[in-house]
Amino acid sequence: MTIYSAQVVEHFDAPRNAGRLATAPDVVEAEAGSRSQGTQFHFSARIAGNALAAVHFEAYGCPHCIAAASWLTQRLRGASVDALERWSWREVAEALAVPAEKRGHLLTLEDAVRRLAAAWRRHG
Amino acid sequence: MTIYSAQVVEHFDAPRNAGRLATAPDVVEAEAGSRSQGTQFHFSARIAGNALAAVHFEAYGCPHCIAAASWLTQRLRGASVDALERWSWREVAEALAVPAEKRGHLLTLEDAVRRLAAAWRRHG
Amino acid sequence: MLELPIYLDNAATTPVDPRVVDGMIDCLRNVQGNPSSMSHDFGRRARALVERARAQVATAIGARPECIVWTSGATESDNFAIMGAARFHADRGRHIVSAKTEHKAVLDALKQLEREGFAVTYLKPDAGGIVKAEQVAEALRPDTVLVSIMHVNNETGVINDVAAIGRLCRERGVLFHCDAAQSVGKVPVDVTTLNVDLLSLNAHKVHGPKGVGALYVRRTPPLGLRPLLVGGGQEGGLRSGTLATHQIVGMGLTFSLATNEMDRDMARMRAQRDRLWQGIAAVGEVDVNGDVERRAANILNVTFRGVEGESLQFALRRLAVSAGAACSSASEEASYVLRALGRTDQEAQSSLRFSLGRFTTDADIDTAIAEVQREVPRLRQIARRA
Amino acid sequence: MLELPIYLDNAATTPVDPRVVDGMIDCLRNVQGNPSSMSHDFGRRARALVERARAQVATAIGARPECIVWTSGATESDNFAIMGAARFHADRGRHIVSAKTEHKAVLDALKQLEREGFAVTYLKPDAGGIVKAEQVAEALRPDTVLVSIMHVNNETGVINDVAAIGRLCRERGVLFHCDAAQSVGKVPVDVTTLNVDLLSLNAHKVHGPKGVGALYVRRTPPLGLRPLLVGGGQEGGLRSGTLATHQIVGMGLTFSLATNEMDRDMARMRAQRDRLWQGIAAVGEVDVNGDVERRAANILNVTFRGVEGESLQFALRRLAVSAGAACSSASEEASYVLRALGRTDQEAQSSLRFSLGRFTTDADIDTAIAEVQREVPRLRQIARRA
Ligand SMILES: Cc1ncc(COP(=O)(O)O)c(C=O)c1O
Ligand SMILES: Cc1ncc(COP(=O)(O)O)c(C=O)c1O
Repeated sequence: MTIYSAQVVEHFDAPRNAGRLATAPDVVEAEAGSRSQGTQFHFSARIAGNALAAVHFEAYGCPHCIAAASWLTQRLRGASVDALERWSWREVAEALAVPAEKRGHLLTLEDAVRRLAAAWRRHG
Repeated sequence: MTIYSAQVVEHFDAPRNAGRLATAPDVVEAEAGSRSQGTQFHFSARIAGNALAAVHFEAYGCPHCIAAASWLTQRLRGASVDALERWSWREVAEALAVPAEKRGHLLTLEDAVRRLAAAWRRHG
Repeated sequence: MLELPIYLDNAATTPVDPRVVDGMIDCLRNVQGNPSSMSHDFGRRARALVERARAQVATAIGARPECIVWTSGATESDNFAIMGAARFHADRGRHIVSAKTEHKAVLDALKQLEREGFAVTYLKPDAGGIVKAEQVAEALRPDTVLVSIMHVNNETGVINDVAAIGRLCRERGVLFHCDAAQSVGKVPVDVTTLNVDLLSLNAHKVHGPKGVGALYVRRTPPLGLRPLLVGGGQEGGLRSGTLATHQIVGMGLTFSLATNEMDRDMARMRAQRDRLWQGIAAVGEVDVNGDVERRAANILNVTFRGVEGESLQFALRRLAVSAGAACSSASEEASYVLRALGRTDQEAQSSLRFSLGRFTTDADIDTAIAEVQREVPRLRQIARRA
Repeated sequence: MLELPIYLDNAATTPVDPRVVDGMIDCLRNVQGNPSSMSHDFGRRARALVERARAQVATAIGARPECIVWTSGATESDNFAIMGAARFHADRGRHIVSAKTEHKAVLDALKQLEREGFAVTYLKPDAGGIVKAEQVAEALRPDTVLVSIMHVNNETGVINDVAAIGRLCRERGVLFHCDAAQSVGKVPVDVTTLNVDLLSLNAHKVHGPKGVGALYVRRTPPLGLRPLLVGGGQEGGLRSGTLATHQIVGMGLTFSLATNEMDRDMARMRAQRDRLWQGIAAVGEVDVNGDVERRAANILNVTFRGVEGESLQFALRRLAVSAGAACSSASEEASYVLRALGRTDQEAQSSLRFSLGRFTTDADIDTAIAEVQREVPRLRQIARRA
């Protein structure tokens, strides 16, 4: 039986920035994982200069995945592309007290963030 | 668990004619069984002409044995030597509702009665 | 303490009926003898209660009292029946027929027998979860000594045609064991109609105490059975161990109530279950697991497509329901029962078993519907195109 | 209803302590989850109670909680320990050392193992009923895998020097099982002091419920043990079957009380038992069975010479006592335990076990003495010279 931290419960019950931003020139998107693997993340982010003005998520996965993605959309507001590239799963693992057996899922989350950075770089 | 009939209980709790008659010319005695076999009866009887005037018993054995011997001391009062020789365990088995597995003991009782008859005949 | 959730996990275990509790309390307070101490009244009184309970259980399944052997539960009954019959008859043959959807107490007993040199054929049920008599017929071999097929499945509520399987076994001279732990109080159980030789029962699935069960053992003609627990020689040497008077008294009462109240209980639960299903079906993309025609009225097992299993469970945490594996130690594994019905791992993981009991209220059902209708669409929304 | 006799058969089973009953009732009324249903609060609440009880039982015997495995009673614990350890280690050797005075749950498990090819040495105790460590030492062979010697004997109350036997076994690398069903609450039980690897326990011998027990299993280093009951995987796979929360809660409370109240209980029982013995000794031609120095304070086993056994029992029917064989099915056989102490069949049959409990009163003892003093001379009188 997994124990969920208060932060996980809070984000799971009231996720921030769920959904996706409408396609637009200043919006980049990235995805990682798959339903058949049990974990899938989609991020859409509005770029304003050197910073992310808004990030939205969609997630298929366990409560930790949903909570982590939700938490991340707040954390990444204002981040630079460099910060995105440097971002590590350890940060959210710690913030939400994610148990060890769930860290594989967070690697998928990290993948999605990396791809968001790549899309941003491609976007230029 | 053996079930004891009301008659067995009554005779066991208040046996009739327990003990033995003092040795005397008109008293005959007989014994059957042994302690090591778990059942032993001793009868002493006072003869008055053709009839038993009194019968006493001693018994080492199960409650059925004690009750049967007690019952018998009453039953045999006034009996003739012929009656003694004809006496069968079936009578007491029926009167006291002795269960089948206990009938072996009653055969020992029958032996004791037969021997009492023999002693009487010897006594003449 | 926090408010408890709505209890819809009656197939895992049930609250004990207060009338059963009262009978047990009376026994715990006032009956102190060992039912095997037949040399004094304390023991004989305890024994009389044990024998009355034996008659109650026997009556509930159309058996003679001397065919009831007390055990510690259906796990022991299953183990005892299967290992006991197979080991006793090993010289006649070492093949057993069972099914993939059996309870672990059956499957793990069979696994142990496989280690001892037995061969087991595990039948695969149809998509509805049903094992057919014809499948059993095909699987029988000259060296088959035992068939073990359950009555009501604990995860789906699906009902096997035990009577037909039993008839077949009897014709072929093969012993037939049936796990009926989920049957009593839900569907009629009659050992004659069902043609069973061995039938596993317990009390706690039908509002009785945990930790007590029984094995029905056909006595005429006698069937050979090696005891599993040996020692004091209780139960005619078939099952040693001090008889737990209060537990047995509880099981007797439980079975009497279950028989008397089955029709009423089941009518109510069927209506509640059907309403629950309508409410759930309204969210769309849901499937019932198990044949909907041949199914006990107390169980509804649903796959929620497009919702991850753990989040589904956590989102519905105001409902105490089971995810896949019932009454076994917490495991994240996908239900082998649902897999045997053809569900993918992911579908099995996104499935919930709602199981109703005598004390389930209409308000409980309302709450369950509301929770599902709020949470499932919410999770799907979060996962929309991810 | 007729007046009940004086209960002096606490070694067969005890009345449940009202404080234990209260705890069980609370559980039966208010705790409805399956302790294995860890996905919801009902299950977790039940589990918390199970774990608290596990800690209580562990504390009572100086063990760590993870070493306690719940069972249905000491019969199952004995069977499980002996068959489980022997079968698991069969490739290391197939010899077992035990004693003639063990409980049938041990002896019949050994008999089953003998059928499976094990050899068992049954030690004969001394005239006091004691099995000595030196005897065990002599019996050990290179292929010995298990020693099973009980702590307190159920018929005589005699206490074996388990600590010494355990030390020896540990030195020789042989597993050591001890049946302590009659020990808790009567003599100190500490698994470390006793050097045991496996220890059988139950609740109903010390004012707890029937139908629940435990096996202590040493965990460091882990010892191999084949499960007896398989299925749901409860108890870390060592013992499957739904955990009976109320029973386990009852056993936990029982063991806490037994530990806390042992000194007081035993001081009172020792005084009562000694007075009872003085009263009995006054009728003459009586012998105590078992070493009078090394004996638990709650048991007095007496041979009444010159009195036939069945009549003795029936004459003393106002006393609920045991004739020879305890807590096993009614049998007319002479006690094999007393025979192993050198009593003849007839002496064994003319023996009674008086066993005291927490609720035995001084008035009970007075009655017992009066009954013996009236009935024994009466029967001897009837049998005087016969
Ligand atoms: C079908 C079935 N068989 C066996 C069992 C095991 O019974 P018990 O819980 O009494 O050990 C259960 C439930 O636990 C069950 O549902
Ligand atoms: C020494 C001993 N071992 C084992 C048992 C069996 O225990 P249970 O009655 O819990 O099956 C008993 C009593 O019954 C006993 O006295």
